[in-house]
Amino acid sequence: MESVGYHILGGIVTIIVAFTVGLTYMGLSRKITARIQNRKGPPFYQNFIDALKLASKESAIHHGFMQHSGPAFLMVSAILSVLVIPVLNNGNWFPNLNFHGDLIFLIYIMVFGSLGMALGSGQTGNPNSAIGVTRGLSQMVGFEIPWVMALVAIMVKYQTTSLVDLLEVQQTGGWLMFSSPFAFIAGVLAMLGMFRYSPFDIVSAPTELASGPVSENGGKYLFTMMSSGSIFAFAKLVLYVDLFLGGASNLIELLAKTFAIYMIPMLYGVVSPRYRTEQAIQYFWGWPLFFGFLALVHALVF
Amino acid sequence: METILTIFIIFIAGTAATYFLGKLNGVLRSILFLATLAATGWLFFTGITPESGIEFRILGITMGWGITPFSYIFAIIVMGLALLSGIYAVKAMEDEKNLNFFFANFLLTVMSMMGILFSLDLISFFIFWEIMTWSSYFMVVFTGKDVQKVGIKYILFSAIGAYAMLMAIVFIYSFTGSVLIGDFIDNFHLFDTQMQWLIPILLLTGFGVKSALMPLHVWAPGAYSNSPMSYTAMFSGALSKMGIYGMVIVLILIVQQIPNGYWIKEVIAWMGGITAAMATLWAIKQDDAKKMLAYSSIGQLGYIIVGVAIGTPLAMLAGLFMAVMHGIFKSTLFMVVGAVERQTGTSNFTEVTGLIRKMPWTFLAALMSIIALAGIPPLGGFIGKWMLYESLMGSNHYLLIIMIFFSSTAAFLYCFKFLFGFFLGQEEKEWSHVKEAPAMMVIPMLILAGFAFLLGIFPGLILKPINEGMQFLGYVSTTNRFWEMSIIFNDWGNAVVMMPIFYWIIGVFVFFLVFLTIKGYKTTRYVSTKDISTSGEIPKEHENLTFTMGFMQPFLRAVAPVMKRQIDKYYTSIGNGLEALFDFTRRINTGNGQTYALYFVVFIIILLLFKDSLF
Amino acid sequence: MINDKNSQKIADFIKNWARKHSIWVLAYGTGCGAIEIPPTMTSRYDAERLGVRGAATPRQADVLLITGYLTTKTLKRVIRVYEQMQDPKYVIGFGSCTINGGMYYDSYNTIKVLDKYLPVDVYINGCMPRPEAVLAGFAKLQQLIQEGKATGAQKYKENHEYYRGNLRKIIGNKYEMPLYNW
Amino acid sequence: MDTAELIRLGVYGTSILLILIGLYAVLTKKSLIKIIIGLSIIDGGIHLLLIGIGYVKGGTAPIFSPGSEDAVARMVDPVPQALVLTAIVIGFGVTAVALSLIIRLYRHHNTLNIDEIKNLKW
Amino acid sequence: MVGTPVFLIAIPLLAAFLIPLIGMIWKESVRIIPGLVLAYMTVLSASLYLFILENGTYVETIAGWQAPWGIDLVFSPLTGLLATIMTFMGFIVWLYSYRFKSNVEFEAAKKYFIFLMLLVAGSVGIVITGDIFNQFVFIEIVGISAYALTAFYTGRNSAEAAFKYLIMGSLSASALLIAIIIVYAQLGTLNMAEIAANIDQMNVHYRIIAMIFFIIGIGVEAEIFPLNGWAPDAYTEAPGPVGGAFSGIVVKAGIYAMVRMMFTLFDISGPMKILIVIGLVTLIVAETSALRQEKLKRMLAYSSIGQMGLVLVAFGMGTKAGVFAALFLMLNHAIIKPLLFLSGSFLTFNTTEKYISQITGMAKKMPVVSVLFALGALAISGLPPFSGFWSKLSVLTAAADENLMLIIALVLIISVIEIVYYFRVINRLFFFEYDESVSVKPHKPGFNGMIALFILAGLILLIGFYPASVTGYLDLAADDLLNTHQYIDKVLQLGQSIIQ
Repeated sequence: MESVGYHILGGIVTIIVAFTVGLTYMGLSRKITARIQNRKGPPFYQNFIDALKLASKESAIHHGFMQHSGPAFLMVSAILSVLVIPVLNNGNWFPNLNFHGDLIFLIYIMVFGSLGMALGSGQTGNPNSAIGVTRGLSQMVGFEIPWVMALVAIMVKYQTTSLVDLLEVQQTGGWLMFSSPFAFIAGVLAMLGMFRYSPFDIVSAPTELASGPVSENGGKYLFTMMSSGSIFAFAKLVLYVDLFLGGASNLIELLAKTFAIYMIPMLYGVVSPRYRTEQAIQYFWGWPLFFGFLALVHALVF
Repeated sequence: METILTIFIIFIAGTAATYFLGKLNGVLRSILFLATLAATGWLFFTGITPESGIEFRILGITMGWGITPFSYIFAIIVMGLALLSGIYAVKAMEDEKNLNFFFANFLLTVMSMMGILFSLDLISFFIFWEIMTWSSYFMVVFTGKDVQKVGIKYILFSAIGAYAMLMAIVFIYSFTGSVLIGDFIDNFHLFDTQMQWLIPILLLTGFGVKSALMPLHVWAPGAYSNSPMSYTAMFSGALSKMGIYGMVIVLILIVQQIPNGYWIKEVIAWMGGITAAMATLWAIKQDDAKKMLAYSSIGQLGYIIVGVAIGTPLAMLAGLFMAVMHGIFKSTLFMVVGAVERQTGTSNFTEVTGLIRKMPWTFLAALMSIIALAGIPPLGGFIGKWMLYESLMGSNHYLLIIMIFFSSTAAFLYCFKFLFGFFLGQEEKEWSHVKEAPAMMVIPMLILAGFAFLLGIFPGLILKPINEGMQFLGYVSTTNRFWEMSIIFNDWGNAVVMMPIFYWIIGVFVFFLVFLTIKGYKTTRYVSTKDISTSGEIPKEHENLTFTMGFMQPFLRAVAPVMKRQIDKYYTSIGNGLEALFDFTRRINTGNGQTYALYFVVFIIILLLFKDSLF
Repeated sequence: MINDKNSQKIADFIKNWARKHSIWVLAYGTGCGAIEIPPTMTSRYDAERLGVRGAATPRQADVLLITGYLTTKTLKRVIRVYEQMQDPKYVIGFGSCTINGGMYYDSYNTIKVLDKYLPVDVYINGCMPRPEAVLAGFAKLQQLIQEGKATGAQKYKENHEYYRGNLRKIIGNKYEMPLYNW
Repeated sequence: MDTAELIRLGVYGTSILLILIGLYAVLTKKSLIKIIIGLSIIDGGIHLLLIGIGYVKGGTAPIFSPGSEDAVARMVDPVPQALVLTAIVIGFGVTAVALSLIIRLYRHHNTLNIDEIKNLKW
Repeated sequence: MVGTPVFLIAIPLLAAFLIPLIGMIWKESVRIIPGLVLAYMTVLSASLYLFILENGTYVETIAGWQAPWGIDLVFSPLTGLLATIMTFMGFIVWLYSYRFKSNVEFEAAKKYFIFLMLLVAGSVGIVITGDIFNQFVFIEIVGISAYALTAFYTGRNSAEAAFKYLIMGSLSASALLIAIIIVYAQLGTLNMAEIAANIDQMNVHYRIIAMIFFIIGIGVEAEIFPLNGWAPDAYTEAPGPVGGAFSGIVVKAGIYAMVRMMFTLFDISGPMKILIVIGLVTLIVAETSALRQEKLKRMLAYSSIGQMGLVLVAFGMGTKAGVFAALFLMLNHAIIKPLLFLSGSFLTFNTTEKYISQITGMAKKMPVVSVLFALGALAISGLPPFSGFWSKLSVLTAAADENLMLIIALVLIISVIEIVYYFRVINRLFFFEYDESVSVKPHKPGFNGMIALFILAGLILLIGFYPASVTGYLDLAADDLLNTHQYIDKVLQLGQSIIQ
């Protein structure tokens, strides 16, 4: 059970699942958005087609080694983060690479990819890329604060920094969503920024910034980014599920819960216009921060 | 025992030789300089063990020199950085004037830092402290830029700090009759309550200045950015650690003896947290790499202070580990700036861009150090941050975690700015002539960057001496299997094992992807940075497409209310007010002889009036 | 096995299928035709159901959509954008003006025949073409892609001197056109 | 109160008055010469005071000479006299220096007003 | 023994009388003879000092009159130490100004060296005399020669400075005389030991009034706060070496007189509030004024005043440690301040204005002198490892022993100010570019001047690195000052027996 081979195999399966689910969710989001806008919309597998097309592009250009390896950084980071998160809560499936304290590790490993991406975009020399990156980083500082407050509140409440421990707690004590409601609210509000859907999509605003950081990437670079983005999305969703919804004991439950979580930023985005960067930051330092404080107080008092 | 004296004698002789013989010949000077560093370094790493020590008496006061396992950690930083930045300096400074002064002063600083670490008594500690202060001062003003402003600010704050410390030392001496640090610590509980509070506060003020704690930090940005970069590498990397060194001793060995002394630690930890947050914001605002790194240093020292002020075993481990890491990566970054400045003539982000293809090795060093600085795995910075978070969690400092987290997240902003500003972005024609820095400058940087990487993979290498030092401070041993990754007990009693296999898997991934990318690199085509999508417009060579002005403007707009108030301005207004006051008081000497005669009479009258109280 | 002709065929088929169903359009709104793009993309006609969506930069785009007349002033920019696109790439000439100059047939500063400067794969006739026509044009392009006949880029690469020569006739020699990728 | 006391008081009073007069001159007069005069008046007052201390009514000179052995009891104290002589000499010297300085000052500044001679200040 | 203490006074007076005469024959003699005299005085006082260290205090009665009646010269560990320092500094100043004055014409040089000699002789006299009126006379001698030296340069504002000095000096002389009169009227004696022995018989009101007049009378020489208005002017306008002599010699004599008066004459033991208060006020006012000075020498003068304030504070503590610290401060100041004045006057040689801005970048032109100046500045601001640090440290420890926290804090704050203004000058000197439009023309320092500077610098380094080389002597001197009874005994009874 505990052999290295098993771990590696589990990891590969996790990656494939994450890729598939992530892309499917993205496609579904396009479909649902279209339906809301009274359109037929693309098929839910449209994103697979896009990915395939991008992968099959015959030429690609780069402006230097950093741009070339930026998507690879992103990929490494995405894969590592999805491997660190326990996908299922019973520990038998996808045990992957859990160790104590992984929440903090997770946060930083997620940033690693962004940094690589930022460096890659930086080297293109396209001003739009750099502007997008600064916007992204600024926005990140914005939503990380309530997010970390929510995490800290949970960690304080259960005196652990380990996701595995938190999952165990929820097995017996009910979902954290109910026992720490404020942390959940703060976390969800922070998640809106994390997914970079509207209204927080100024980072890669297509018409304003020419898609920002990725503006110089096409073909296989874009493919790598797209797939790592989907893996990331899955990782974040699973993280939320693990944190607040008690994890999932099997794949169906996992899909249901993750999709439920995924609906939140998506639906919020469909009906929202776009924030400017400082507005976004101020948004996150308003109510989400307040809820974060409430969560902290709640965790400390009760 | 003799080794200590030998080291100091070599230092002094080397300083004198570098200064006087250095006037004759540049090569001789460099050789003497490096030989001194090498000789002392060799003696230190081979001949000194934590048990060495000597005692002697001056003015009837018993003094002692020796090294403790705790100061050994810092001595490693100092000697290592001195050697590497020394090599760097020889090349980097070769076109400057007054080099014999520079190198002699460099040696003097290194000697004084070693002296501080070797001092077992407060008097020699203070003496070396002051030597360090003025020798580093001469380096701050060495370039002749902003001398009166930056230099005086530095010496003013240093003097305030040092004299606060001296005051404490004097009290200690008059109470215990001994200046030995050991005696002081042993007898501290005998002091009366007032003194028990006053002495640590005074000492912490002194150390706080050097470690740039928030209200006392205003000298740092100017001083760090003003001295030659080859020196700042050591200034920020090693010299600021002397403040940390003293702070640890005070906080752990002394403050713990005070009833309710817990509050001092809390306050210092919070000040550290605020320092980290505010300095990070200011670092984001800077357009000059030196200033930015200076603020970044202040912020990083804030983390370290948080660690050592919390003082739980894990926090202390985190603080000291971060101190070592900061010494490594911040020196590298300052060296990088120095190299860039040497090759391009400026260190301003808004001017230099796109050097990555011109100075790839420098970029590599910068990249590694930035990753370490940002605390991103797998480099060493992460280990320290991770331990810090764990320890803060374990010691119930939740708001501090958020503060630290905020600053370390915001740090990404300036980390990116640093890399982007110099190395990425458009490759302008203006910098097309730039070449890679000389090997003598690049190699020390790469060595240091390599250390940052090594300590990320094998933190046990440095955790072992840190652990021994902490045992000296009275902590229980936390690890002995240091060659494995590291076994770190967090405060909640869980043995945390970072599995080696875990890192192997990371390694495989990295290898895999890097291999893929390198393979793919050949099948894709390189195009120049002018070839970007610009709505079809064809940019000319001279057109500046680089985005560096107002780089983090949206973020700065969001945090503008916090940054509106500057401590610097308050100090300036206090200073101006005092100078105006002094200008007023000195008018007592009116210049009129008759007024003096009047004073004479008034003085008699005053003395007669107050004769009962004065005599 | 990879080099096997059959498997190559299968691979081509899959690739073309993907390309056909994922058309990212860089709409170069040079003329009045740009106004027809929004109705094409939005609810009523909803081109996205065919996999057609906008692309932000030439690097990401598959199709360059020249909407309407092209002035001599914008010509070299359009060509630059086209050259910045990644293979495989296609050009759609949109509206009569791209075919023969349309109502600007005697204008002194428009390009009359787009095909002389860019290898147009599909023309959409009309002044303006209605969204239905646009969709029909995309369907034609999809068909061409599936059949492997949309080889404009190949043509452009092979006859580069010809296209560049035509360009020079318009803009003169003093403009330096850097070589981009294809 | 006998005569000796009265004389003594008179001498003391006069000398103190002299000192105060001199101080007044030094403090209020603007002319350098007058200031020097004031200083000399102070000196004079002090010298008078000094002499007054050694005063003995009907005293003889403190000189041992044949036939006046009993004079030891009645002689005035010789020390103040010696002191006064010295002090007068010193005062003279100081005044001389002062006057020479005044000449220099007048050449340099063309005035003797002390309020205008303050190039050196603060 | 190469002579008796009388020679310390007699020889220079005699030489001062003879020099003009010999000068008529041999012009160079006006330069050389004072040097020889000062050298002799140095050797004499040093050998006497070493002699008394072994054999105890030496009291010389003049003209055979015994102690209470005649004038006596007391050569004790304290006075001997001070006399040695003073004569040595006198010699250094002569050494420095030997060639410095060679470009001045004969008459001027004659006056200069004669007055310099008298200055030293008078100061030594103040220190070694055992008679208060004699002290008054010496103070006047010092005063007159100081006025003359201050006014040495014609065409500058030196006359003004000298005149201010003179007003204050003669007023103070009057006060001193009044004090002497009061003491004499009460006790009928002028001998210090005799007064000290009988001070209890004095009416307490008269005692305090006498003390006030003494303080005021000596205060002008000791540069205490409201009476020191003359000092910056005189230091600025006098020739450079004279500034050095003032700060190295004259002030020390003034301080000594005040301290002897407080400790011995009025036999006060324990902390002296008056000295502490005066000292602190002097320290604060002077150092804050120094911060805002634009002229180099004026700044040095204020610094010197401030140091004297600190010395008084240390004396005012009244403890052994305090006195030791004060003496240490005096010693260091006597070495360092002349170094600063002498090197400073080399730096500003070609200007009469002596603005600090005028020495901008001079280190490029006169490196050695600049380095020596910087050494002095570092030392006087109390930065280790130079000598000033040890004295400051001893002041602080002495204060800490008495639990005078406020004083420690004030002294340290003032030290910060001191560091700031000295470093401003160092910055200007070393780290600014030489600017011909602002800076003065460099002057090639003379060989003899450099020797003088190097001797002083060597002493600074010696004391800095090996303070034990002087602390033993200071310890003895401090004991001597504090032990009033021993002084009285030696002078009154044992005085006779020691001679021969």
